[in-house]
Amino acid sequence: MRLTYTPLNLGRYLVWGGFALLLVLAPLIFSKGAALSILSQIGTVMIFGLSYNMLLGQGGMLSFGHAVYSGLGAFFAIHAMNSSGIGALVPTSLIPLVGGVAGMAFGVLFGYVTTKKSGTTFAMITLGLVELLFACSLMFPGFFGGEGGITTNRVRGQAFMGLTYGPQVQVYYLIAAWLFVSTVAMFAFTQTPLGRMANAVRDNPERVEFIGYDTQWVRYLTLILSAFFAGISGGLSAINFEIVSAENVSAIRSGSILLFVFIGGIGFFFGPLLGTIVGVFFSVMLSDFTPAWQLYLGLFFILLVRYAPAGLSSLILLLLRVAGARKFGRIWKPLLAVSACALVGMVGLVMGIEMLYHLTLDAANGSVMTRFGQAIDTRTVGPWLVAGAFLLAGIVGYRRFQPGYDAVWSDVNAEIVAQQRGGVA
Amino acid sequence: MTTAALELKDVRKSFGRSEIIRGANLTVQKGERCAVIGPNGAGKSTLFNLVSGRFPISSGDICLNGNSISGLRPFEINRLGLSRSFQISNLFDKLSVYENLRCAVLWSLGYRYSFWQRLNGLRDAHERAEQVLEQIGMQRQRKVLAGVLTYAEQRALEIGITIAGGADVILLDEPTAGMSRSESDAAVELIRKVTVGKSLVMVEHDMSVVFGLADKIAVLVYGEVIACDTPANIRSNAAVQAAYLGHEGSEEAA
Amino acid sequence: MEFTLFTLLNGISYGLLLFMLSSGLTLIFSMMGVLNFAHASFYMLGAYIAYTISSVLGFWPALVLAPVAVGLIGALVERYGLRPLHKFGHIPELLFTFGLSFLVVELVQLIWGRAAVPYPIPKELDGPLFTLFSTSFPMYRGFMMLVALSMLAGIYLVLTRTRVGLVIQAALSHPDAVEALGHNVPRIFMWVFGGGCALAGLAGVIGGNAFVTEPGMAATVGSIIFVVVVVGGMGSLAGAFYASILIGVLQTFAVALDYSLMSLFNGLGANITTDTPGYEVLKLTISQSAAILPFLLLVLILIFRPKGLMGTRE
Amino acid sequence: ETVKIAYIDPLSGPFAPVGQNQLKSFQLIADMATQQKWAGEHKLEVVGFDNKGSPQESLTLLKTVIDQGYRYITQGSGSGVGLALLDAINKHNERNPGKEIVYLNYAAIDPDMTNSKCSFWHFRFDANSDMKMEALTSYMAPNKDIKSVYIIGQNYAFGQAVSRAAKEYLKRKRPDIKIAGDDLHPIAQVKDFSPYIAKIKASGADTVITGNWGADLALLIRAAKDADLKANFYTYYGVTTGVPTAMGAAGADRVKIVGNWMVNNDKFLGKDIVEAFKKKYNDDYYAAQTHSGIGMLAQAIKTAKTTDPVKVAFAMEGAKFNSINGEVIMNKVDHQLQQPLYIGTWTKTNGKDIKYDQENTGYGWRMDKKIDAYLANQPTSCQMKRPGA
Amino acid sequence: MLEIKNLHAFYGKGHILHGVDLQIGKGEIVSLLGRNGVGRSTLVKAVMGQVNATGSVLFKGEQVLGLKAFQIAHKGLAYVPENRDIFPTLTVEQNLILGQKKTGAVGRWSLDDMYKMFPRLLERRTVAAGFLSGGEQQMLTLCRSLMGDPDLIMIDEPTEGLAPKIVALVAEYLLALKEKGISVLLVEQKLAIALEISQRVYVMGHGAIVFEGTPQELKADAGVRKEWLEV
Ligand SMILES: Nc1ncnc2c1ncn2[C@@H]1O[C@H](COP(=O)(O)OP(=O)(O)OP(=O)(O)O)[C@@H](O)[C@H]1O
Ligand SMILES: Nc1ncnc2c1ncn2[C@@H]1O[C@H](COP(=O)(O)OP(=O)(O)OP(=O)(O)O)[C@@H](O)[C@H]1O
Ligand SMILES: CC(C)C[C@H](N)C(=O)O
Ligand SMILES: [Mg+2]
Ligand SMILES: [Mg+2]
Repeated sequence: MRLTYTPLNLGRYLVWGGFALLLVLAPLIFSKGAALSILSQIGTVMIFGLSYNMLLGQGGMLSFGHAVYSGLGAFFAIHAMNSSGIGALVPTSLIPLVGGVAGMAFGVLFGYVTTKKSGTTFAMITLGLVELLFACSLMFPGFFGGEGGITTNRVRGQAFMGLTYGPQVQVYYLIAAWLFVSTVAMFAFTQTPLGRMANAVRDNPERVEFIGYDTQWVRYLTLILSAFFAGISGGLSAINFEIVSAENVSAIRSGSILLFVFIGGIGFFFGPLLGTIVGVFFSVMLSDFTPAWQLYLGLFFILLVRYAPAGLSSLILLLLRVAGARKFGRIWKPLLAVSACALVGMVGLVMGIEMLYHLTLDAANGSVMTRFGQAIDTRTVGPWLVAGAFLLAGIVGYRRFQPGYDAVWSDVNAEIVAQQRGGVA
Repeated sequence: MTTAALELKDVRKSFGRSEIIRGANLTVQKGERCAVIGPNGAGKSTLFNLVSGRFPISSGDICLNGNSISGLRPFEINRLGLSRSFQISNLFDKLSVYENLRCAVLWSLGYRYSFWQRLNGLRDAHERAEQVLEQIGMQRQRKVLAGVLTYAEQRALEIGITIAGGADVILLDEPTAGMSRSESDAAVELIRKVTVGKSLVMVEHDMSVVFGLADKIAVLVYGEVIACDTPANIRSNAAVQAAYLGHEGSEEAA
Repeated sequence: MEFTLFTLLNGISYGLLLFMLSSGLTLIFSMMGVLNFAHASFYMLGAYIAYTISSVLGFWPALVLAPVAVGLIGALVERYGLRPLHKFGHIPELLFTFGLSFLVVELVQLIWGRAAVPYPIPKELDGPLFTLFSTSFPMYRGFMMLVALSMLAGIYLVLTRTRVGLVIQAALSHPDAVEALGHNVPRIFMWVFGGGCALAGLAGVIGGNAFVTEPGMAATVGSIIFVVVVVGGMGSLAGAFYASILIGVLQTFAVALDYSLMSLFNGLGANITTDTPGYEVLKLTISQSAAILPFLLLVLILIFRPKGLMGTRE
Repeated sequence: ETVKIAYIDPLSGPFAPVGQNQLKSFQLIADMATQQKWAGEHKLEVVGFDNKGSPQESLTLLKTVIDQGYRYITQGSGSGVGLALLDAINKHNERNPGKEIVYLNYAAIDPDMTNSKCSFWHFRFDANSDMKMEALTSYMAPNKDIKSVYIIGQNYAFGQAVSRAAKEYLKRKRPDIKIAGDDLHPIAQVKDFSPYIAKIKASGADTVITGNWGADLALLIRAAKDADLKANFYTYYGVTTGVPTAMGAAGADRVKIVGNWMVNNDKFLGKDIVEAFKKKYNDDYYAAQTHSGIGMLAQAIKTAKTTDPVKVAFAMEGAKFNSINGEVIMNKVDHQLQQPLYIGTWTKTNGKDIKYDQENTGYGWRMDKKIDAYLANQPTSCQMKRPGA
Repeated sequence: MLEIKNLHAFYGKGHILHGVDLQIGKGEIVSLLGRNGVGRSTLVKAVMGQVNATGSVLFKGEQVLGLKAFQIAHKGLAYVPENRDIFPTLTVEQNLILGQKKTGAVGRWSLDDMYKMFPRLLERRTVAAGFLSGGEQQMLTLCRSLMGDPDLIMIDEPTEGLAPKIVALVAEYLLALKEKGISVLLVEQKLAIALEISQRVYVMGHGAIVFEGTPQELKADAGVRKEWLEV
């Protein structure tokens, strides 16, 4: 977060307007088959990701148990939907609020304990908490629905302005609306005194105590607010999937949001949005094409941590910065060469992995596999040689071009930094 | 006599079995600049840590403007109007210089844990941050992240954060350590400027700074204040000579 | 009596396996500050590699070779994965291992398939060690305990006879300074990490056939070993030992006890029925709540004694 | 036209072997159906989707397969998943008239699914848990050696149903039998059953009834073997992949099973399929429901002369089919298939009545008793709503 | 003993040293003076292999440029960094033990010698070094390097943050080192002590040596002092 004093400006309205427009138009642009379900899912996960980044990116709190809040929010939301009591008075459109309030209430409860600590201890408590809750969820089937979870029917009560929430598209727009509101709210949070102090606590909790702030309170309040938004996302997922089960409060859920947010880049407000798209792409879309998607996700994540620890957003921003300084002309050629080599290597790797998967998991149905309309016999040497050649070519090429690219890249960046420093210093 | 700004009464502190502060007594009047000197390991930084609430005291009492502050947490003490700097710079590395300062003024301006106000809409916070920025002469580095500042700049920002909240008792721990003569002269000027009308307690090894700035010098040796007097008297105090100053002459030649 | 004794033995042997697993994790954490999320994955690798080796060469060579192989893999991971990340701090390191754990599961499935592999207990160790009353205690469990204890002794010797620990701790704060004193820090890091992984691998060799060798085995023990390490006190080997035994025995006994608050209150004369408020909680038996006990312990410890049973730092 | 059937079951995780085996069974039968033109010119294809055993994941997959144009789905491994799918399919069909989905349930046998929760869109090809318990307890009742029974099961819909039925039916048929214990453990999570075995041992039970399947049964039996527990096991799923290996010789004559088919039946009906399966996959075919499921679907498509799920569903109601278990009938009232049930014992193969072994152990199931469909039948409380009605 | 020729050093793209030449003989104390930021610390770090550098650094006639820091240390070079770099979680004694290159290696110095030199350290022996006062930490780093039994020790601003009396003490000990035949490269700000104990001084300005001579010569050369040392 490098937000500095900038008066209200047109640019900001443009960004938000564009975002809103994109949300409205998305279903029209992506109208094929499963697009709507995927978009809906991305929307809920985005809220969850942003709320997680409030903790990690803004407040420096590495949590392994954020699903506790979204999950409990989801459970309360679904019970509200199923109840004939007060819950029945809440229209479906406002059910996410029930989730939010529930998430927040548990934020108040659990946060009081967890935020007493920070750093690794905090991380471990949250891990313990989420495992605890997960184990509990099987012990109290009355509330958590046991192994099978709790199901609901989102079409309930009278239709309000023709909205029954039966058709997926209505659900999508509900999610989009909540996504927009939540994003604005969470962005606004980064621009408040508490939001800024959360940054300060992240950077140097010790010093914060000497400028009048109680670090624990800063963390606690941040967590409560973050839990609120997590709860909203939980409520939305309850509406979207019409089922909530123990998985909603699992360490796996918590871990995957950490993964997504990190992929997007924790240092940037919009990072989680990007990370979610990539994450859902892997887990929902890629999984339709290949059983190896988790391997690819793992590889991708590891490479990212290794080569761009600040996430995808940082990569993009760096490129934009170079382009902004009108130096793109100098890097595009080596960049292209390196990317091309990486691509070639990747083709070989993917081919190898796919064949290996086929050979080990699907061999009973014959050794021939079809990918992209090509029938490949995995028991013959040919395809393996091709894959190997691609991989080798990629690696050799990469080693050949990478140093040159590296040199240009660091040159250019050093110049930009120098320019900027020169500008301010 | 009015109440003292800061008063230490027989303060003691032990870590484990070793007693580091052994009954320190010190009074700093309002508007006074007091330097604490003493050999390495005498407990000067520890004393600061006790006063600012970083460590609890083992016994004795510390009063700020006549009210006891022993047992309070650092942020509570800060809210009562005492602020301190650190011997090793302690900044918000990933925030810009301007944001560092703005953070430091928020509480004193009453914004507390507000998450319903827009930071950029807070005129007074902005103005106060700008003012401090100007005082420490870092307007041009306003957007630079604190973590990448040069050493001297970090020291200046350290002082800036300390004074930004407008506390009227200020504790500075070796504010000029590691600075060159010219930088340290500038720092002295800065300190003089920003502490007008306030009470200042500082730890310093650089005698020219000490003698240039302090109205009063306290000498801490082995956890006890063995002398507390005007600079002139301290200079001629034999016990101080023996315990601390040593070859005073050679130091000044440097 | 018979029941208590065997449950205790089961608990202790399970606890010792936990210790084998967590000792490596503790070692790596205490020395390098890296919370290795992939630790359980190395345990799994140990089991699978041992399965492969033992199907060719037999169990005994596997007992030695598999941990060595896992150790080497660990060292490579440190050298090419973690080392370049070191400069970015602990979070990227942690995330790297986190990602690695995903990757290993997939690789294991890729190589060995998605179902459990038949990794049998060696003939020599199959069968009862002794039979008391009418229950027999499997020889293999005894062997497991023996290995764990000898491992404990081994680690203790290495740590007390060398300065490795000191060098690494020092390098955590100022790696340059340690190097300037003449210590080859990166290499030590590599071997410590490799060593920790080898310990996990050894646990895998032993645990893989005592239980099941399947792609989910890492996830099963993954969080429990964190509980052990935290409850014992981060970085304390002795703590990890006590915590392992404690948790092993606790869980084993809990499964066996069918008491609930309801039975307690009813025993005291109360009359609890389905309408009593809190019935869901009251009717829970200890056995049903066995799964939450370790985590409950973890949370309580972190709240009331954050440095753990034997730890020195928070 | 190719009728595509989405198979939503665990293909990874502890239950993967079971899921994989049944997927292969389906695919073999579907190939047979296509080649032998069971559905006329229509081809049949079964495609596997991995739900990792989770109801939630299954619903996501359901959305995916609907989006991909599937109109038939099949599922079986786990009543938890089954119930969730049933509910979701009901909702989907209600909201999307003209795009209905039919659910061919081949093994989720929680009785609720054909009773209080019965649905027009759901057809079950296995016998439900109560029917199996009826058969099992009828078989146990005359055995006076049974004095004390321990019930252990997985803590989810089906495990609970077994536990409830066992207590109820035993009480009715043999009130003298003592229920020594009744345990539910988390499904797919326990790797070390020795504490449970210690408990069973301590209870003094001579007989164990369990609905456990796959890894949960294999591990349970292995732990029993290690601790030398001498009780007899009455299982539902001793056939499932992994269990035969775990039993080996130690389980001989001690492990019993109740099922809707076994290859060593009086006429070895279905042995061709078993042999073909073994040849192709080197694995054992045991899920006969895959045969009746695909067979009845194909037959209904043929009689309805369309692949439209609504019409096919109507055609399947009350239909008769000549399966490897003799003639079976799809009950119209609750969509529960009526078929004979079998009780068997784990025994060394002898080449005569025990011809086929499992997992190359040299042991197989000896048929002890065949129970006719009407004997195991249970009353239903189903009040089915049919489209258009 | 140490011979530096045409040394260039870089931080990334930043060219800091522009061809430095410098020699130190056996048993000699040489001071390196200069204003803040001229590159004195960089020079020492470059010799120690912690900064990218080109040129030539011969130690006892062997090229050490390009070696890793730990390899250089094994050749008998020691470096006391300016920011102290004590190991905060280890005790004072453990810090000292780490100075030894091999377990239990005996050199010219033992633990006891160190404690004799700075009795304050003996008092704080079992305290975690992070708790030491600034000055105590300075003493500790010096001793820690000595434990490695070096032949040449490079000390970066040892007197920073030290009380005047301790400064004098340090000076005394540097002289004692020299007596034992150990060469010292002293990087200093404080002219007084540097001029008092060293045989030769170098003055550095803008990444290059601008003056070389004896302390007397430097004292006499007001021009150099004015241009390169004073403000
Ligand atoms: N937390 C602690 N535990 C144990 N001992 C401590 C702790 N903090 C400080 N000390 C000891 O207290 C003594 C005084 O330390 P302090 O930092 O106050 O000295 P100082 O006067 O500031 O010295 P310097 O001028 O060198 O900075 C030192 O001997 C130090 O080792
Ligand atoms: N890590 C670094 N990256 C980039 N530039 C650096 C780095 N460290 C030092 N510099 C630059 O190198 C130059 C020389 O620094 P060096 O630390 O060698 O100076 P010095 O003479 O030791 O001064 P000081 O009195 O501050 O210790 C300075 O301009 C400084 O800004
Ligand atoms: C595949 C089967 C073992 C599933 C089990 N009958 C159930 O209903 O859950
Ligand atoms: Mg100090
Ligand atoms: Mg320097």
